[in-house]
Amino acid sequence: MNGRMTGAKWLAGLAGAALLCAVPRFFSLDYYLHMFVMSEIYAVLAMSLALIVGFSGQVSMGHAAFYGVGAYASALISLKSGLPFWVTIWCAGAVAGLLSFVIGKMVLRLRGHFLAITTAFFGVLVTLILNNWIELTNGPMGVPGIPRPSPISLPGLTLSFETRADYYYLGLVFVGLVAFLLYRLVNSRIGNALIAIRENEELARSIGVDAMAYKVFAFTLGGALAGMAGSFYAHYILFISPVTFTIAESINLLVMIIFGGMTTLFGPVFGAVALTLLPEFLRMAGSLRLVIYGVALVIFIIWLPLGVWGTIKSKWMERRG
Amino acid sequence: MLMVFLQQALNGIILGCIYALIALGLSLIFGILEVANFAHGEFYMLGAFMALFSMSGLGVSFFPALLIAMIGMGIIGAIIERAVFRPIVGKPLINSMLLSFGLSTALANLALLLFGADPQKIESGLADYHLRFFGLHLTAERLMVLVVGVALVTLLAWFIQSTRTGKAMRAVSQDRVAAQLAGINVSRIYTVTFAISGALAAAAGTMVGAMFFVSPEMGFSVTLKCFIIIALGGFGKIRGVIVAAVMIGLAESLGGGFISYAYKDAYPFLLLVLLFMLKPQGLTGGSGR
Amino acid sequence: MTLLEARDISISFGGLKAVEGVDLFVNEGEIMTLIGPNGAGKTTAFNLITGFLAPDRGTVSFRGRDVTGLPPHDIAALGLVRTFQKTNIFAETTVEHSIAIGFHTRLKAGLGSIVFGGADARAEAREVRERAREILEFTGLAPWAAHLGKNLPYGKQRMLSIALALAANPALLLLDEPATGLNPVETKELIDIIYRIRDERKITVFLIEHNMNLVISISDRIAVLNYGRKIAEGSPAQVSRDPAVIEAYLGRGFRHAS
Amino acid sequence: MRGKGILRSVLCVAALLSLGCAAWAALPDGNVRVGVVMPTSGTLAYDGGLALNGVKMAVDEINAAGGVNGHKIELFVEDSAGVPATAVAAMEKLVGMQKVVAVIGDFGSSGTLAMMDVAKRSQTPLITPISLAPKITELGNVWTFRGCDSSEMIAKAFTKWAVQEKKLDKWAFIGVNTDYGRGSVDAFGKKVKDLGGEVVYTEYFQQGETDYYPIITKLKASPANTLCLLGETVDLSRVVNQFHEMGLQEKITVMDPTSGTFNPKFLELAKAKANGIIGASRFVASIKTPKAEKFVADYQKRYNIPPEKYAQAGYDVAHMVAIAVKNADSTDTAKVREALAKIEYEGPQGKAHFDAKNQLQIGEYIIAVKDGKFEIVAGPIMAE
Amino acid sequence: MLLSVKGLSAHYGRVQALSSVDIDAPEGSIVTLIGANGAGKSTFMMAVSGVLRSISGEIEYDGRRIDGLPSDEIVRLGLSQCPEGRRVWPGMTVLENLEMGAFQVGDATLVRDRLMRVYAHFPILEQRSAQLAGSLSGGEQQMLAIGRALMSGPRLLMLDEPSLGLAPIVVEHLVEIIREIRNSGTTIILVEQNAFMALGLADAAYVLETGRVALSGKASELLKNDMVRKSYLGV
Repeated sequence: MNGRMTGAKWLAGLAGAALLCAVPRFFSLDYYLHMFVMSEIYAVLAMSLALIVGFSGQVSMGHAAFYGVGAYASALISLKSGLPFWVTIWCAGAVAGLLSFVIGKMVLRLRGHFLAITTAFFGVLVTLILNNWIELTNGPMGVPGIPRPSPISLPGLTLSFETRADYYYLGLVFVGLVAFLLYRLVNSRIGNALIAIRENEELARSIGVDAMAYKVFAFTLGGALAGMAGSFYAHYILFISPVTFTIAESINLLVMIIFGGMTTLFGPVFGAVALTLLPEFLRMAGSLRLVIYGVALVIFIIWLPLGVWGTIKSKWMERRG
Repeated sequence: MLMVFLQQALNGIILGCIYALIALGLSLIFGILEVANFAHGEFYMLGAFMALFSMSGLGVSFFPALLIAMIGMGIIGAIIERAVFRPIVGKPLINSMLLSFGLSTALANLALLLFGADPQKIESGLADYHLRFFGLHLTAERLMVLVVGVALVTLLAWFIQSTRTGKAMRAVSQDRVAAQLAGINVSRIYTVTFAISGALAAAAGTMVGAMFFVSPEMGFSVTLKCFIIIALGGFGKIRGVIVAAVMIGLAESLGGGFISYAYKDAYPFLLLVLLFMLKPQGLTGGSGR
Repeated sequence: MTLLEARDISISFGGLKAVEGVDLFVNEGEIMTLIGPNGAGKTTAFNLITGFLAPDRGTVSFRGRDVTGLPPHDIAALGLVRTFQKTNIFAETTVEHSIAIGFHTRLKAGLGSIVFGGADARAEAREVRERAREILEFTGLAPWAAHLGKNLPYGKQRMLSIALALAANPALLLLDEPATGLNPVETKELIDIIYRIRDERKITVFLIEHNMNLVISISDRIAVLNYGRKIAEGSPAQVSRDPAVIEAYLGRGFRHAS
Repeated sequence: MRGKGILRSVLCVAALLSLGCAAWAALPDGNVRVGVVMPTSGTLAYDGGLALNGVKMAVDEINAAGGVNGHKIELFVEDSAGVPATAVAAMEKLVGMQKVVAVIGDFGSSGTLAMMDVAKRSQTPLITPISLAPKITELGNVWTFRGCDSSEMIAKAFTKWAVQEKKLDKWAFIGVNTDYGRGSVDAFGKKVKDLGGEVVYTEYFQQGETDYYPIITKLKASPANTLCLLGETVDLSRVVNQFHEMGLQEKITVMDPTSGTFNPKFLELAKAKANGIIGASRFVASIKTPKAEKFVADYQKRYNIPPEKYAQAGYDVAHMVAIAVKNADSTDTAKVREALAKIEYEGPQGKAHFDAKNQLQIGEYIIAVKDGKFEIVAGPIMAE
Repeated sequence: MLLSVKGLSAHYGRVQALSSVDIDAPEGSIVTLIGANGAGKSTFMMAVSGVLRSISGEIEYDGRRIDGLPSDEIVRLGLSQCPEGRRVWPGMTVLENLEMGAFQVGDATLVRDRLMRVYAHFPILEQRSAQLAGSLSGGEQQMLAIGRALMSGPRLLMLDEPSLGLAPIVVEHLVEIIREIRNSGTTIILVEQNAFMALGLADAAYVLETGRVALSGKASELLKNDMVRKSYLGV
């Protein structure tokens, strides 16, 4: 449980990072890179949802709302005020975080399926507002012409964001930072408090954990990160419309974290990448694609209720202890 | 204005009837097996197709087709319970949510593949008869929906309240182990529950197919609405669910007519959230397990 | 010195008076026990004291401070920590990790320090490891440190819930039926640890217990509840001779055995 | 028991990887490769399928006639599922792996708008046969073409006829809450007001909505004498059915100016209730020109239903792409784009060409449903 | 021997709840299991009733193996359990609770007879027959639970902690009822924490500790046993 990194771990981490950086060399087609960038966006979304559902045990069925609010906030601010992406991504996080804070305050005293359905409501409500508040959001017509991030120059590296590879690198940094942040958090007293709430809220309160405050914290941070992912999405696809941020997307995110295993950090990332790529792999199955996807999900849940990574981890721990 | 209000209310009640049929089955499943069935809307969709094909294939008329659809979906429901849901009974709720979501995706897309995306109408033959009374307007088809809906709901309520199997279902939902110890075959009750739920969904699907057409994607939005209804009505509570279904029907109809139609999908949720804020223990009191 | 004082605490659930006008006090350094038949309101009284329930009437003060109506986590942070009647542990975390979680109220590292690996966060983490070790040794759970809570034997799970409460740094520890389900050997261990909690760690102990053997042998004082009311209070000898207590709780069998 | 979990996990991962390897083996040859991105799943699947029918028929026709300068057209179809990011993935795949010369798609404007950046970046012409959002041709993206009329063009032609010739003055609008519905209601409403008419009622509904009684009940209480419907076949057939169930047909004339309903499916679903609906369309199966008659007959033979405007648009757009490749005499995407912009095309619906913004210029017919048939009342009217 | 259990072991996940337990119940006797919470008493009963399926060992009832049979089969054979914590169905009436106890019995007159017999044991239940079970007091619920278990007409009745949380006066009444039930020919296995009461009632007794039989013998002898007196009687 301690956060110490041994030398071997450092080495493995470096090798992994190098491998990830080299990806565009091996998969230079924009199609692949697009899938990888989408995987990165989903990885952030999945981690942010896992913080809420996996670590603090609060089922949220409206996570895509924060993703959407972030995307819209960032796109509209940058279009109306001309601020660069590097500023608006923080605005997106702030707006989505504020919204999730308010919603969290309202709903987090509910539990289980009551919470799930109420969060679903806010998810639907946000979609409806995006669709109908024409003056602000342009409704179903969506927001086109979103600017790309302004180029950045680092020693030895310039990212112009005219190519998918540039986005890939930026996404890599994004995923890395979020993973690092959440890794530090979940391995701290805060993470411990969240785990305590997930495992046994009554007991957690009895040992002095302010359950409501921590749940709201996780919900807010999760929402804010989702909002930032939304900003990244908006300035990547350059066009957003409400159809991207529906309840189906919220459920899709839940599927990802369950697939990967939501009580670890790697699980959601794995789930996000696997389930972003899987439907693309299944394109060759043609019209059977979604049937296979659905059946695979059913078999999977029956087979591996802890998720792929969760199962591996739990078996490994069982073997140790 | 009053006439418009009454007309909207009448429309809402008829809608509520349909919702009650679907939500009751979902609620039974939730109460007895303690799993969330997000594929319930697909039962309703498959039921509608079954009625459609028995009319076009077997040449039967509307009401026999309704019956065939109910029996057929009863059987399919039972099979799905055994094959898909049985292994995850007793697991956390989120597992059944995801599992049934997968099932829903698979069934909806299978239907798309087999039946085509193209929507079709079930001919009840009643849509062109109009009833007018006190300035209100109703087609015979909608009246039929009201009558059949009320009849089926009453039948179900009687079944649950008074028959041996119905009582056993209640017993299982209140305490599964005690039911086992009383010699109730819990596994059979699970199957019966899914069969009844499937049949009710098929009835609703067939009637909706007559009013609004049948298509493979008709299921999903209904499922979500029915989850709101059972949360509103109290999980596993028959009377609560019926009341909640009618409330949601009215909310959609009146809210859609008088507030804003564009936000129609939000009203059921809004009702639910208001209820949670004002009365966290649910519509009929007591905590939802 | 009076550590805890509950005055006239009352609560009813849908007309049923679960606790009615009960006065309780606990002196610093003593072992106090609450007994009474099931449904007499003992656990409800604990819930009222620790903030899990808000009383309809009456006040609770701890170390001279009014804590009535405070949320449980604030009360716990003040040093009033309880365990639960049914075994309440973190089932899916290891014993060592569970105890680290128990240190929650003592940790202060800020968000920035946590994220950027500040010195205080690291120092805290190190201290938690050391102190958790110490509690593991103290409660005899050290050999089980790497096991998941749910995989512990029953008696060790009960001990884990006490260890968790100890980690939360109590001045007064409320134990709800700690001996329930323990075998005689484990019960002896429990008695031993209760004494050591009081004597070595200077923590006052307030128990609910059914095992009269244990109650009589370790309690400094006993209070008896029946139908939500306090019917007796005093030393073990006084209480076990009290006719009302024998009638309501101990029964003829107890008199016979003693 | 213990080893099983890990084995299962490993199997899952292995299965994914092997699927991946199988899918990622690309293949080039000498054909003219054309990509299509259409929703073949989701709520738009039916209408998307119609457009795809037209594309496929056109490609088979061209190949049967010897292909483009001797090269066969090879079609690559990807599903957009109506989701923008999926549409982008689909187009990236077509452009990057299949090396297509042009992409036809998407159905919904959201998908098309999202793909426009891919078109520009990869320098591949993107031509949408359906999407109506004005932005598509207004963003100045030279790589994107709209191969059908826009709602403004229809509005101009239609309202002139309805308000001035038919003297319809009190308009109610019921539109689908999408870019198409919203955009069209705006365009028509503006033109109606310009011509002296009045808009007395406007409501939007979510795509796939089933129950329209709330808004029809409200419509009943409004002074409207004209109901203008803007949506897709299935939704609108429900509206028309419920409109009749509420007994409004004597009072209000129903218009479907963008002819979202002018197809056989609608006639099947609405039956006699379809009679009397008036609309405008660039195409309807009853056009009596040799090209149209041949197209209708071939399509009827092939798919067993008469074609409507989605099939026609798919068919036309596929032909336009083929002609552009032929004129360019190259599969170089930049040359194909230039050829496409200069194209003079004559299809079943008449003559057409692209304007400076890559918007197709095309005539409109005024059409009425009579005895279950679409009859041409007037036209073709050119918008300009 | 009506019930004969040999080498019964049971697991909950990785936790062994019973290891190789041998217990016999002769026809017409009251056999009691005493032991601390978590010692495996309830697990034993759930295993015999067929609710807990992950078991090994032999359970022989009336000369036939019943381990592995589903719970409804076991009830049909005449083996009934009144579980710990009463577990009545709170949302059903008293009468419905009792009727469901006779779920396996098809014969309406037989059900009627048994109902009368239960009402004779517990007159209060007849008075409350139309009331929801959840509204009964703890003692009344316990009576209902026993009554429900009797409705299936068991030859072997297993009672799990019937005295838990009941006032002493109710416990005294309960003791009478248990005697009556035995005298009417039903064999009883009684799990109790109130060891005094249990040993006073029973013919034979088993002491369970952490899933094993630590001690067994005649109840009257165990009452005098030092270890039992010290650990379970609080002497």
